Amino acid sequence: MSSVNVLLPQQATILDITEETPDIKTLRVVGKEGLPFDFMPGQCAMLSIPPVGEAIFSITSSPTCRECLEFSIKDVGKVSSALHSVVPGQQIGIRGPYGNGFPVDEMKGKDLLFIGGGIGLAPLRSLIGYCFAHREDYGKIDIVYGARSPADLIRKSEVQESWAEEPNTDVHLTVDAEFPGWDKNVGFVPTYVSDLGFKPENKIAITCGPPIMIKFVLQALEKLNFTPDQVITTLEMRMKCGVGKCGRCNLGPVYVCKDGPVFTLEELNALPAEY
Amino acid sequence: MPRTGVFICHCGSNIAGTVDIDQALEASRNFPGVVHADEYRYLCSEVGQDIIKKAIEEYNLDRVVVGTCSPRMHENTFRKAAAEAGLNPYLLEVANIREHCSWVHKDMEVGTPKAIALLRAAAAKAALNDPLEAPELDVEKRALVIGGGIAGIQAALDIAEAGYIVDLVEKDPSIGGRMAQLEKTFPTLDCSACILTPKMVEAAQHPNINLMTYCEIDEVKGFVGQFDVTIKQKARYVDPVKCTGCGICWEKCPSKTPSEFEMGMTKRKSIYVPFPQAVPMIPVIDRERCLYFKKGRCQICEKECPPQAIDYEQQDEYIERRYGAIVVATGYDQLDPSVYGEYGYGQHPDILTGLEFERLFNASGPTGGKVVRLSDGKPPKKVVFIQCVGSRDKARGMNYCSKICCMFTAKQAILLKEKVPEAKSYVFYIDVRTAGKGYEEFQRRAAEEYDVAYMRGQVGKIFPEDDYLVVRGVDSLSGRNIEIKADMVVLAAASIARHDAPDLGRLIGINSDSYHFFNEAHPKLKPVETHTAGIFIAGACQAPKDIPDSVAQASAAAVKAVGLLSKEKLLGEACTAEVDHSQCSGCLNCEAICPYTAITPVELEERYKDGTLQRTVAEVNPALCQGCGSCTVTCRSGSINLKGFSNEQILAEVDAICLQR
Amino acid sequence: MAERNLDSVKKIREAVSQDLLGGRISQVLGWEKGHYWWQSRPLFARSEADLEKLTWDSFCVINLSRYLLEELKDHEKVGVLVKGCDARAFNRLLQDNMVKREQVILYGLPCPGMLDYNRLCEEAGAVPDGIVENNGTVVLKTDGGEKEVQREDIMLDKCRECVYPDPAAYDQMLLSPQGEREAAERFKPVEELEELPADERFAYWEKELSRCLRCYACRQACPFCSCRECFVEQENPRWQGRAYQPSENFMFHLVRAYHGTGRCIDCGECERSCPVDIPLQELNRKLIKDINELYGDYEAGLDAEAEPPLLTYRPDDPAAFSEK
Amino acid sequence: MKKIIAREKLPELWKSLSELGPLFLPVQEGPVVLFQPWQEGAETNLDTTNTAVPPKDLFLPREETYMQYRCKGKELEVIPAEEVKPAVLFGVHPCDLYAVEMLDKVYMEQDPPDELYKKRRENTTIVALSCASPDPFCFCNDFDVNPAEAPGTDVMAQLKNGSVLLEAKTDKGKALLEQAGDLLEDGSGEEFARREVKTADFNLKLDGLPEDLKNRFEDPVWDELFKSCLGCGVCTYVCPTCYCFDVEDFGHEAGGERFRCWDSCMYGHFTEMAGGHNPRPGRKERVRQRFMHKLRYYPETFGQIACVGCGRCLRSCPVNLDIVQAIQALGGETVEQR
Amino acid sequence: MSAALNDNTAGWEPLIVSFCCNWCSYAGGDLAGTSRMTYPANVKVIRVPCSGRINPMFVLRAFQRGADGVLVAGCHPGDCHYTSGNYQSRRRLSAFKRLVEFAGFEPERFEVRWISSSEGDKFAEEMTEMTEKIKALGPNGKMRDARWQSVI
Ligand SMILES: Cc1cc2nc3c(=O)[nH]c(=O)nc-3n(C[C@H](O)[C@H](O)[C@H](O)COP(=O)(O)OP(=O)(O)OC[C@H]3O[C@@H](n4cnc5c(N)ncnc54)[C@H](O)[C@@H]3O)c2cc1C
Ligand SMILES: Cc1cc2nc3c(=O)[nH]c(=O)nc-3n(C[C@H](O)[C@H](O)[C@H](O)COP(=O)(O)OP(=O)(O)OC[C@H]3O[C@@H](n4cnc5c(N)ncnc54)[C@H](O)[C@@H]3O)c2cc1C
Ligand code: SF4
Ligand code: SF4
Ligand code: SF4
Ligand code: SF4
Ligand code: SF4
Ligand code: SF4
Repeated sequence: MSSVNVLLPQQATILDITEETPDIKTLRVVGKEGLPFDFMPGQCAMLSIPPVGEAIFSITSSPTCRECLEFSIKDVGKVSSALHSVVPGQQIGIRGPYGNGFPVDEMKGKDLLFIGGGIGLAPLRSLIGYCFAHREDYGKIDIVYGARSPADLIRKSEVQESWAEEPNTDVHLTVDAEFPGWDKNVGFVPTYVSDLGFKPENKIAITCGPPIMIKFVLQALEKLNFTPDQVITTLEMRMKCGVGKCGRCNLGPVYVCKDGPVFTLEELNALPAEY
Repeated sequence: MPRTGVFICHCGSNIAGTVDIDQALEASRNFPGVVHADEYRYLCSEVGQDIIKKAIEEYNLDRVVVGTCSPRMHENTFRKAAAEAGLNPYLLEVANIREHCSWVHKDMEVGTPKAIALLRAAAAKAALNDPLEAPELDVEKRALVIGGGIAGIQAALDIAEAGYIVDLVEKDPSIGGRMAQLEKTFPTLDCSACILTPKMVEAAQHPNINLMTYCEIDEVKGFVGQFDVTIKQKARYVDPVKCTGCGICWEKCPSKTPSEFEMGMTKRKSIYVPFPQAVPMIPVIDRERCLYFKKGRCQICEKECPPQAIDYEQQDEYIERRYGAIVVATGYDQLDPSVYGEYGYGQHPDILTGLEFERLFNASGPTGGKVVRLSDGKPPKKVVFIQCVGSRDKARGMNYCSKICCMFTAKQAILLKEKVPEAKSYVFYIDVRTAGKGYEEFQRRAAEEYDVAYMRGQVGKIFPEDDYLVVRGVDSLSGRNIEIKADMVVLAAASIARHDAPDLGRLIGINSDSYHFFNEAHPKLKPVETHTAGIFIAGACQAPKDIPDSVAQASAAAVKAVGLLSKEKLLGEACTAEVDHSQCSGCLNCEAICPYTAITPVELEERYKDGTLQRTVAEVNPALCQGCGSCTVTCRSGSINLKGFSNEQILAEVDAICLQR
Repeated sequence: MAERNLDSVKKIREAVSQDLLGGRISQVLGWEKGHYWWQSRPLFARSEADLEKLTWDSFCVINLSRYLLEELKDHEKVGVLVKGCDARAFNRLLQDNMVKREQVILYGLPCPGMLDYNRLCEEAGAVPDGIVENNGTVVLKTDGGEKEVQREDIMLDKCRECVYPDPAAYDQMLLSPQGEREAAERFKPVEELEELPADERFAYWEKELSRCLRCYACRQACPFCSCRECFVEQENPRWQGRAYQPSENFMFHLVRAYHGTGRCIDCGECERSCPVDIPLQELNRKLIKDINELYGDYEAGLDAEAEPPLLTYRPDDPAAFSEK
Repeated sequence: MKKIIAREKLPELWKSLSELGPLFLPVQEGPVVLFQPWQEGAETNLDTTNTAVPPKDLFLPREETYMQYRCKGKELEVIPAEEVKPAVLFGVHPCDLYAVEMLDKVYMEQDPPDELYKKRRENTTIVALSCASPDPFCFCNDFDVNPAEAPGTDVMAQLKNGSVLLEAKTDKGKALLEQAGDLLEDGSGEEFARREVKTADFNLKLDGLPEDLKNRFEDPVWDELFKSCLGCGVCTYVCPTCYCFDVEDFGHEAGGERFRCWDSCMYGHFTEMAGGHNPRPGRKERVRQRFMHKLRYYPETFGQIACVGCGRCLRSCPVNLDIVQAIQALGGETVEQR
Repeated sequence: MSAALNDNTAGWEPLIVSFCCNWCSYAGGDLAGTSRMTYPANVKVIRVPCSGRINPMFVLRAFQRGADGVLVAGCHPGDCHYTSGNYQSRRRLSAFKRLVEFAGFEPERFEVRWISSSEGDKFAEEMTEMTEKIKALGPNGKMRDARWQSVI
């Protein structure tokens, strides 16, 4: 065989599974020998679970983690729910990496503001891990992360303990409503971002979460005088191939699976708003 | 993916003799989602159930498959066991590897693979099982009886005696029904009024019975245990509290109209009670006829009424009540024989129906109890009775036998002979049907002792000549043509459903047969139930019946109603249908098909462009749904699904059975 | 050019413009010419200028009733030009609760039968430059001259076999009725197939269906297919696989046809829409024929009040299996 | 290398060529002509203009199983599909090959290349047939398609007075002609007739259209154009330049297979996401996507409009909504009105 | 039709899927068991509440997955536990049966029977008869999806 069909998955094995929230699990996955492929933060992979099918997920581990790939998966449908039922040692299919990833080089030397909501932390976490591994390349790091309830926050210990202890880093947590035992902020993410009153100077904001959150976060950032080129977000579209051919995920001539899913707001503004 | 446990029962050697249990266990372990498999000699025993319960806890099972006897046998046992271990009982599935496998096959080589296939199917289905909850329904401790004939009265009395409040709703001004119109009753010839009137009075006075005469059912909503019924109390224009039933008003009323009770053979007033023994003895004003209402003057009754009970301002009232159970006892009508032109009914005053003739015997009837011809007031010497007028007539009438005519004809012929000893009766019949205690004897007495001439045959024509009626027919036994010059002809017109039965059925949600008699839920085993849980039928509204049958059925219906009312809570069906509103297009084909009227349309608001849009979708009332699943097939898009037997589950079973590994 | 009775067009325009410009309705669904004289397109007329484009000729084949599913969302009241089959389609939608009668004005157009482009070409031996219609005959004009043919011979199959060319439902009948047609041939292909041995019949269908692209255009065009989500697209359960396996082809076609039991109005739009000309009508008609044979005559769409045969039963119904 | 063969002898040629692999050529299938694998006795039809469905499924099959898998306990074994076998495509018209060139750009030239497509392309020998006469739906003139020449064909063929003249253009083409051996007579003396084919003249203004459409995503044209569309997808299935696909699994507890198959942007489910959100929720958005893809997005990436004027959508759309109508609506009156 | 199917009919045993209503036919099956009647193991029963629950699509799915015959059994007309379920299915399945025959299936491949809960003997007889008829016909390749058993 001369070269490999891009749609063919490799074999991968589930190392272990963490239950993050009632509907999100994090799977740790290895290829036949170590990582199945190299990747950059923000890139994704197609996971297969026969005979159910394939779906695309962000790689949530940092590329600096050489042990395995991690995926945080929310149970929303066929494949995702099948992936929720795997057991350690089970083999699944994987192909990738897909997408452009975050512009880690262009972000160098800047302060970073991460804004995540719910499962939207998944791609951010990879980048956050990467930035911590290259801590000297980046300035102040602020992480705003929210969910509906404390039970819906993923990677809780990591976020609250390890990240908060990193130098020059602040973690700001919020949930939508009061919960017993919750002593952090209460309120929606966009409001919290406004309240925290971040200054746009030399800062890049990276946001990912449910569409409605993104919409209001963008408005909040605009009010805080962030310019579109200072705002980075990732998009979610339906995907089947991951390589820009099956025809589902285009915004005008741009394919989210290939040319995205990471876009600056400036780039997005130039594209048809079909997402 | 579920965590399924599979448990296989040996059933002694009943299963183990034909199914290789080890092999079946081994195969089960490879089914998707199976995390544990075990076996036991008698799974249904305490010990067996404990094995299942322990495993549920130990292996954190969320599905259980048992390979045992028929689910019709022990499904409940195992479901209860699962529930005791904290699992929703509906997460358990039974693979019937005994009745459907080990007992019908001889060899292990045959039984084992089949058992594995059945287990695989059960596991595939179980994986898709959802936890289900049988709905618990409150029971309103009050019953409604519709129709105040003998059947309704009896049902009301029985329910009331058992200690429950009953509303007895009658559309006419008085209860009594058809039986009140009868003179004497076969086969004992006791006087109808003598046995009925006390019952009527008892019903009226019973502390638990709330008599609601001159009322109609306006709307029925809800379901078993909680029927919400709106009853229309038609305005009587007489204050029932003030009225003493003295009768002065109807005596003085100057306006007359044909009496319904007397089959139009005599007149009643515009303010009236239908018959002298009416219960309650409170008149009503016939608004259509009343001179005051029609022309604006008269008001004699108002002037004459001593306690000033007349109230022209009265309005129809709507009463809303909740009932736990409903008994329908709306009785029957008589076919109008004028459709049979050859009998000349309606063209001659001496051609009568059975019910009309019955009234002639009655002391308060149109002739004051004298049996005379309406044309000239002379007693009839020759009376011809014609049977099966409209009954058993495929071509023009009803297919069925009206059941009572043979008997009431015999009765009337006897009564006639007693009243007019010189009278001679002739009966044209197809068959004489006298099934019933003492019936055959009764009829024979008529023929033998009362000189009634029974002639098997049919009447082709009746026409008046001079002052008699010529009846021409054929004696089908001898083939002879017969001609009788009769003074009177009595037609045993078929008993038919009340003309408004289909409307009433629709209103309360029960269905009727093609003759509009109400349908029982099962012709043999559920003769008083209807398909709608909590609604029962009694008397001639189900099919033509005589009084003893009507009363018996009424008591049976009462027992059913009482049984229901005595429950604190009702357990509904857990496996009910369910509509996916996002998919449902609102075609309502499912509504048309549901035998239990469990499906109704509801309106949804949906976002559309910048505004909203109304959309109709179907909705299932889980309290009414019995889980037949017929609707699911009618729904082409599969938008309505049956819990416990869903499309997904059945397809999974098909797939699993067809996966021959 | 397809010359047709200009009077008729004028009459239609007048009638609808009265309602449209008078504000009784806010849109009229009709036809306008397509690129070619033998094509027409749906016209969504909302103004006088739009009405200028309105046409009525022998190529107004597209069934307009289906558009009501969408258009009634945007308009309070819509007018629709309906031929026999369009009106039956309307009744079908009405029976499925998909349209509200009071939201629609139906303008009845008795249909003389629409012409078949392929037949025109065949008869003319080339693509004609145009036609002139006379009473019952049509003159085909080509470079080579003119040829007169019987109208019947160049009609679409579905129109030749149409029994009810007059609208069964309308508020206003705009032209004079055609009367019921004799369509003796309607069930002939079905009967011929019934005669074949089972295996041959299977082979026939396997071959015919092998062309199917499973584009589901047949469904999209069909007035009985008004489901919000068709079984073919459902994920859960997955009734219909997407593969182009013979097995999946049969699944789709048998189920779709079955879904038309007592509901297919025999308009032939499915077959007309099919890009690879699969004889779908034969399947639909098989069911029409059987239902009529088993449960009494029923013509879907003729009477919106009549009870569809699969939504009712009689205790003494016959059965098609060996046991009653 | 030029060869000639009498038309009567073609069945013999088919037979010989089909030894190389399945031979696809226009076959009369009931009322329609389709590219089908040749079989003894097949009713071939070389005189047809365009087949009902383009031959794109030779390279992008309607359904293509590309892997099987076996599951045993926790293990998963992936079994890639067998190698693609050689095939011959005979009698394809130039416009369809222009279209294949467009698919090539997406599937082979754009990174990453699609190996499945590429292998099918490499393993297929193409014999193109020049067009003699267009049918009324053809409008390839508008796209500068030369009806006598076909890009990337291995053999060019022309019907000529009862014969077929064949000229090898590539090594693969030579090999194909050699396979036929003596069946073919030398045709070096024969000339390909010049073909001037005049197709329908819609007078389309295509220059600058892609550029013009760049800021016409919200153009009012879209509010009208889509209305008649049934969303049936026929236009995309019969279009030689459409190429969207879907990926699905078929199987059970023990194993199964994964295939891809045609899909269409005209379908509602195409872009629907978890939770029901759909970026292209209605017919309007889908019709816009289809035409924008052909007239703006594809040109923006690959420098040419993704239509070859084959006319299939004009012929097959059940409601006669087609690309010409779209171009006219976008390029004609509306532009001036704005 | 898949050629492979017809090659080795030697050791072939038909697969028959039977949908039985819970109240009559399934119970009839139970009675056949309790009475120790025998019938071929080729028949495998799926229990449904009522014959009115049988969607023709289930039948087609069985054929796709390799069933050689499908038998639907329900209460005798008039005896339906839900009153009209079998009246409904009689119409639906009659139309459907004729349709599958029209598609080229032999009539024996799809059958409907009324079997009451007291007719254990009839249950066993019908299952036997169905199996024998299908055996005589041979394997059903029509509509069978070869992919189903391709990877085992
Ligand atoms: C000529 C003749 C002679 C007969 N002789 C005998 C005999 O000798 N012995 C014997 O056993 N049987 C005899 N029968 C039969 C007898 O009349 C019936 O068996 C009996 O009357 C049935 O009682 P029922 O309560 O079911 O119905 P009904 O007597 O018809 O009573 C029904 C009641 O319901 C009321 N009703 C109807 N519709 C509504 C509504 N929508 N809402 C509220 N109320 C409603 C009616 O007004 C009526 O009061 C005779 C019948 C006839 C025709
Ligand atoms: C670039 C990218 C990164 C993503 N990263 C993550 C992640 O890290 N964690 C996570 O939980 N989810 C992530 N998602 C979303 C994830 O792909 C979908 O939730 C998943 O595909 C749903 O598949 P399913 O088979 O479970 O659902 P299905 O049963 O197939 O479908 C459920 C619904 O989802 C729709 N759908 C199917 N496939 C997709 C798809 N690829 N995208 C969106 N909708 C789809 C279906 O139309 C249907 O409406 C990401 C999506 C994209 C595009
Ligand atoms: S049949 Fe289906 S689509 Fe129609 S109303 Fe019922 S649930 Fe909805
Ligand atoms: S399952 Fe039966 S009872 Fe329940 S809603 Fe459907 S048709 Fe009615
Ligand atoms: S329109 Fe034709 S090709 Fe498309 S799905 Fe229907 S039958 Fe198949
Ligand atoms: S094929 Fe059936 S499910 Fe699909 S739209 Fe038509 S009727 Fe509905
Ligand atoms: S444009 Fe025509 S062919 Fe294309 S989807 Fe719409 S109706 Fe179908
Ligand atoms: S858009 Fe139409 S004309 Fe153009 S290539 Fe596609 S099918 Fe042919």
